Amino acid sequence: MKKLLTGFAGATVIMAALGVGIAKADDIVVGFATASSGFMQAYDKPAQDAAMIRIDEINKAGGLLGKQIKTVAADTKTDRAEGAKAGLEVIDKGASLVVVSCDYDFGAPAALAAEAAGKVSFFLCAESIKAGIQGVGPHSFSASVLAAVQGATMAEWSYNKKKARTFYRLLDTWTEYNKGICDGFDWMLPKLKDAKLLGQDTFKNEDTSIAAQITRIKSLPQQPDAIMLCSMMPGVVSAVKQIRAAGIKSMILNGSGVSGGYWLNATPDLSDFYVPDQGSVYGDDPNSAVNDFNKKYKAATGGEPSSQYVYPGYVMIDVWAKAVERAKSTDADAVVKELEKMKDEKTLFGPRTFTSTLHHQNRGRYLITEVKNGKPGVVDEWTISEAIPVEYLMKK
Amino acid sequence: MTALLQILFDALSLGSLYALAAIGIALIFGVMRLVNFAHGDYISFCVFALLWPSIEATAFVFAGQLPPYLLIPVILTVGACLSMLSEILVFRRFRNANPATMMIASFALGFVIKYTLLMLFSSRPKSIDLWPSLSLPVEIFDARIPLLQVITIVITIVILIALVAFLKRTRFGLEMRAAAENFTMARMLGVRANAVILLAFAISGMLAASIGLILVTQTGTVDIQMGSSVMLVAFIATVIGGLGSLPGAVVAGFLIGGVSVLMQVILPFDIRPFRDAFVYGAVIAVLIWRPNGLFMPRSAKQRV
Amino acid sequence: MTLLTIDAITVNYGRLIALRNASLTLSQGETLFITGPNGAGKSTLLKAIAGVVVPKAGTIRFAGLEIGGWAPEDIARRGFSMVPEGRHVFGSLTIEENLRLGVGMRVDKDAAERDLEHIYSVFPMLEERRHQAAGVLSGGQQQMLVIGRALMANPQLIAIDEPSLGLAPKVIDDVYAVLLKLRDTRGLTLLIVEQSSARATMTGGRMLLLRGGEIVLEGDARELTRSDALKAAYFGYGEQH
Amino acid sequence: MTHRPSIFLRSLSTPLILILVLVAFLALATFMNSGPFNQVVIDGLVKVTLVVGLYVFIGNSGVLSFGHIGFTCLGAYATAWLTIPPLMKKMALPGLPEFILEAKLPYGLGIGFGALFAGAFALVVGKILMRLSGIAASIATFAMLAVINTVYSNWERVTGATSSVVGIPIVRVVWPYCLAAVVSIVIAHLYAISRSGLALRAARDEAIAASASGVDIGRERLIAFVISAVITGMGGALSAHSVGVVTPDTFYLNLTFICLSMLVVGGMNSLSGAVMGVVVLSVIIQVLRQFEKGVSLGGTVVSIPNGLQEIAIGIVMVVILIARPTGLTRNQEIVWQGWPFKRVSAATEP
Repeated sequence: MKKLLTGFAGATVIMAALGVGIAKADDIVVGFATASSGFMQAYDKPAQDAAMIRIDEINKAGGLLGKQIKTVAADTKTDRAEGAKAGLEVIDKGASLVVVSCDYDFGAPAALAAEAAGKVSFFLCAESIKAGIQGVGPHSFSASVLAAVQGATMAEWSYNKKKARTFYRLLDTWTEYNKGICDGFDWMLPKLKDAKLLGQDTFKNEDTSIAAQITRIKSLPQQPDAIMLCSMMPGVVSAVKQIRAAGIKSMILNGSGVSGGYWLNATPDLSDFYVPDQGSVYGDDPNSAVNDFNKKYKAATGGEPSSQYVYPGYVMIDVWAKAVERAKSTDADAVVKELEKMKDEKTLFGPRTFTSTLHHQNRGRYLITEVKNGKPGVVDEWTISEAIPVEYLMKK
Repeated sequence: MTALLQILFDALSLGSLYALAAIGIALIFGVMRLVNFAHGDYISFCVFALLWPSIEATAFVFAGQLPPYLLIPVILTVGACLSMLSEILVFRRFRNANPATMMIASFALGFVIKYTLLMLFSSRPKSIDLWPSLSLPVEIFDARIPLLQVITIVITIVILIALVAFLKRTRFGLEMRAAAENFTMARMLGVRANAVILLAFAISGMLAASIGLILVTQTGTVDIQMGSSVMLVAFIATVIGGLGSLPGAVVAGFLIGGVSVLMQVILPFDIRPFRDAFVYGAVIAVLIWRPNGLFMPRSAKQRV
Repeated sequence: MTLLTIDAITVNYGRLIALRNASLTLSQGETLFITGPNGAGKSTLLKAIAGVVVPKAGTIRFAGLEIGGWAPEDIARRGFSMVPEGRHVFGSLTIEENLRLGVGMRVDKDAAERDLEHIYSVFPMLEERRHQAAGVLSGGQQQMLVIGRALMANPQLIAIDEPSLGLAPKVIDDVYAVLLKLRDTRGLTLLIVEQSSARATMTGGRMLLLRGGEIVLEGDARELTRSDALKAAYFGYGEQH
Repeated sequence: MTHRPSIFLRSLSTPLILILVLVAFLALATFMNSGPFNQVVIDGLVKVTLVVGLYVFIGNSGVLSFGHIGFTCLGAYATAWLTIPPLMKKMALPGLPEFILEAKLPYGLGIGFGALFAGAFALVVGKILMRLSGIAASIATFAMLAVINTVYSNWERVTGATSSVVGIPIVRVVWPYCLAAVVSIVIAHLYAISRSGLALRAARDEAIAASASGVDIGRERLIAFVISAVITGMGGALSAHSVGVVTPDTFYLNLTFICLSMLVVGGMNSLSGAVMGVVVLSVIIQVLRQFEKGVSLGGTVVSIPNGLQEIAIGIVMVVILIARPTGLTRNQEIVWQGWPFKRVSAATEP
């Protein structure tokens, strides 16, 4: 018992020593309450690296409001309770921007802590409408585009450019993100004349076999033109592999969750497979500045961006810094006000709009990547004809 | 008819996986009353053994490039070694501990394996195309069935036959069955306890490796979580089958596989996401109906 | 030649002392009966020799080796065969598999086959049902099986906990006939726990009385029963025959 | 029986000592006054509540339950239903009954109802499950957890399915958590010395003898099951208020194993074991985590790679279990017998 308490006291002394703020008064502090270990690490780290690149650029160009941007970090361990601690920790260290985990579920605890402290929080790449005002509060934003936009984009694009008329909807019920893709698809489909849903089914990401679901598709009297596959890593690879193995040839539409070519060696002959991307990681982006960024990213981290989810990190610092410049202050309310004035604000990876009711993108330009014989390449670009209404998204 | 055949194959191939995993667990439980929660992590470990450690998103396939006649023995050996190592380093020290302690120790071991993999490979699932020709469909009575499904079922049958032959026809098999039934008595007849347990771990590890190979061929994914869900179902199958009863584990594995495929087929769309609730509800019903499992070994009562 | 020497062993289960300071020696080819009331520590003594329980104090030497702390299988492999109380047949194994389990440590496979035939000849019932699961046997038949199985190991010393329990008198006679024959032909040493002294008187040999975990009396079986010492030592509980 | 009072006093000292340990942490947190550290202490106190809840059932009955985290889930969602502002609820969880939609209770009441809801559910389910014993009961409780998880992960309009439910008032002061942990320790102690608790432990150690002497094992188990569900449900509600977000996957296998590990490492048959398991493992985890961040020792910063903490804690647990298979407290209670602490067997004295 005695030993225990001594050990405990020792630990707290160490904690206290570290807990003391380390930032200088004339620095602007950006706090990363993200995962540097556990499941989310693989998603948070790349986006965080991209954010660091933008911070570096800003610092090299003379800083923000004449001050240098300093960063502090705390590990969420991909755990919600730890996430709240990490949020509190970076706030303690003086962060005026709290960057939280890529996923809404894992980022929310830290974002809520920031909200309570009156700080601006940014989700690295969360794509749920809750990542913002609706799920955290008026000081919270997301740097990415809503998942629903991805589903809607795929439906409208395939209808217009690929003459897809019959669809099948296959939803992996694992995450809100997956459901979001299908929500956008559901919203768009009735707007497309003559487009028909032949059927729908669900599976679980961890299902080792989706044979029963595939059998259901194959027993349809008519095979669909396109399958809207609302899923994500890792289950989606297995699903795609099994769909093609069963001889189903319909084109497969996806969310950005399958962006990046790193997993395609599982399905070397994959074709008729379409993915919405905010920017191309394949080196063929129509905007050469994106290709330049990819080189910069490689120089900084040693590897090419693995998927489009690297990019929102860069966008995040970009728009936030612009807002700070315009507000001439890091004060949360002033920055939020400036952010909300942004309408189709140009960024390297598509325009960004924030309003007083939505701190997320309910419409956005997407590159369309086609996988052909196992090789991905950008083939088109699409922006949905109208923004998805916030009310629709909230009802979901 | 073709649809029915398809469903039958779906159920059998899923059931095969569960059955193989369930035997792996039942075997260990039989000889040492250990519910080995690390079994799922053995599966993941074997799959990761195909790759070279790297935290890049793209998989660096290493052992996976070997020709099958080398790859299969290599991975089976990896599984057997990992399993035996865990017995030597950890479980051997718990011979007289109560089952709960052993269970938690196995969980802690699994935790260590999982996070070691996480450190070496990062958490991002990796992709690998192992034996792509197995993904092609074959025609059986007008039904187009993925070749892998057929192979999975065939392999399972082969493994089961081999295991039965081993248990029935060899000295070691005889000793293992005896040890599973009454460990102390077997020792008093000169059965070498540690050798038998080690062998059981080796077989269990090889079973985990074969599940890993089937999973990776089927899903094309290498993921830290991939063993866990199979392991959970297998664990339940082992209990429903009657703990320690190998035939029970096999039958229950197939039963659970069949029931989940059936549920996916017959449940209406709105209720389909609740599939697992029905499956687990059925598990509770079976347990209430037969608390000692469907096939309780004759001597189990006095020991559990 | 001394085969087994037990020197002042004490065994306890938690706070309960089951055997206190017990010593005995056993020569090759000898027969020793251990008797005593319920809970006297008879079974514990056998388990201690078999290595199933580890004595807290004292030493056990078997066949010239100090075996205290050895694993049961290693002791068995030195030539000690044990038939514990409560008929531990392997119910899911066939009768023949049960019998063959005892052969594991033998190198003389031909002799083992002959022993198998011999056991079948003594217990023809076992041969008739050799391929049936042992779990279906009746209590008495299981007793025959476990004794047969113990003999299959061709041990130097066989310890049997209550061989007569549940057997018909005719079968008991058969069992003893086999044991005594092996004693006389192969020099098998017998260590037999019987709650009553009747069989010991009939068979002859040495006898030892345990009570409350202690050895209270030791001597020739016939002489002890003839004198009143045994009854006196057993006291309170009285002789059952 | 002249020594009776002294036994009573000694047994009373167990909860008192444990409570003192917790209050010491409360005092330390108040003294430190640091946000992150507060959260660490809060997290620890929630775990104490959960593990003590587990102990009430597992420790007394000897049946390993994999299902109690299901009650945690029920408690967490129940308080979420009752405390989220009605406006947010109508948007996110429109399927709730009208009177719950309109409700806006203070968090204390939310936690109370959460605990009661879990208890009521346990009463219904326990009637069926408590007929089982041994490993069959363990698996059945696990199946119950899986059913709860599947339902909560998919019942879109009532639980928000897999999406996080937000708007739960966040409580960042430490004392309510400390109070809850203290209350759970007191309940656990009172149950352990009650007639039912004694009967159940007797049945755990000597099943046949106990049932021969007229103990209705099923009934006593049900009582323990319900009480422990109330405590774990309360723990779940607390955890909801500590983070402000609930999702079903928080309350599944990971948490189940973490809590079971803490209980077993501490010593599953004693209340002291339940509390000490949480305290010791949490402290070790925090120290390792500091090393992940880097600790300056004599001028040089010592740090271990991220992720090594989890590996290390796994190894630490195995080592503890090898050294003490019956847990850190050896399944005994810490009692006051003058200085220093002494232990008595949990089997003979609660």
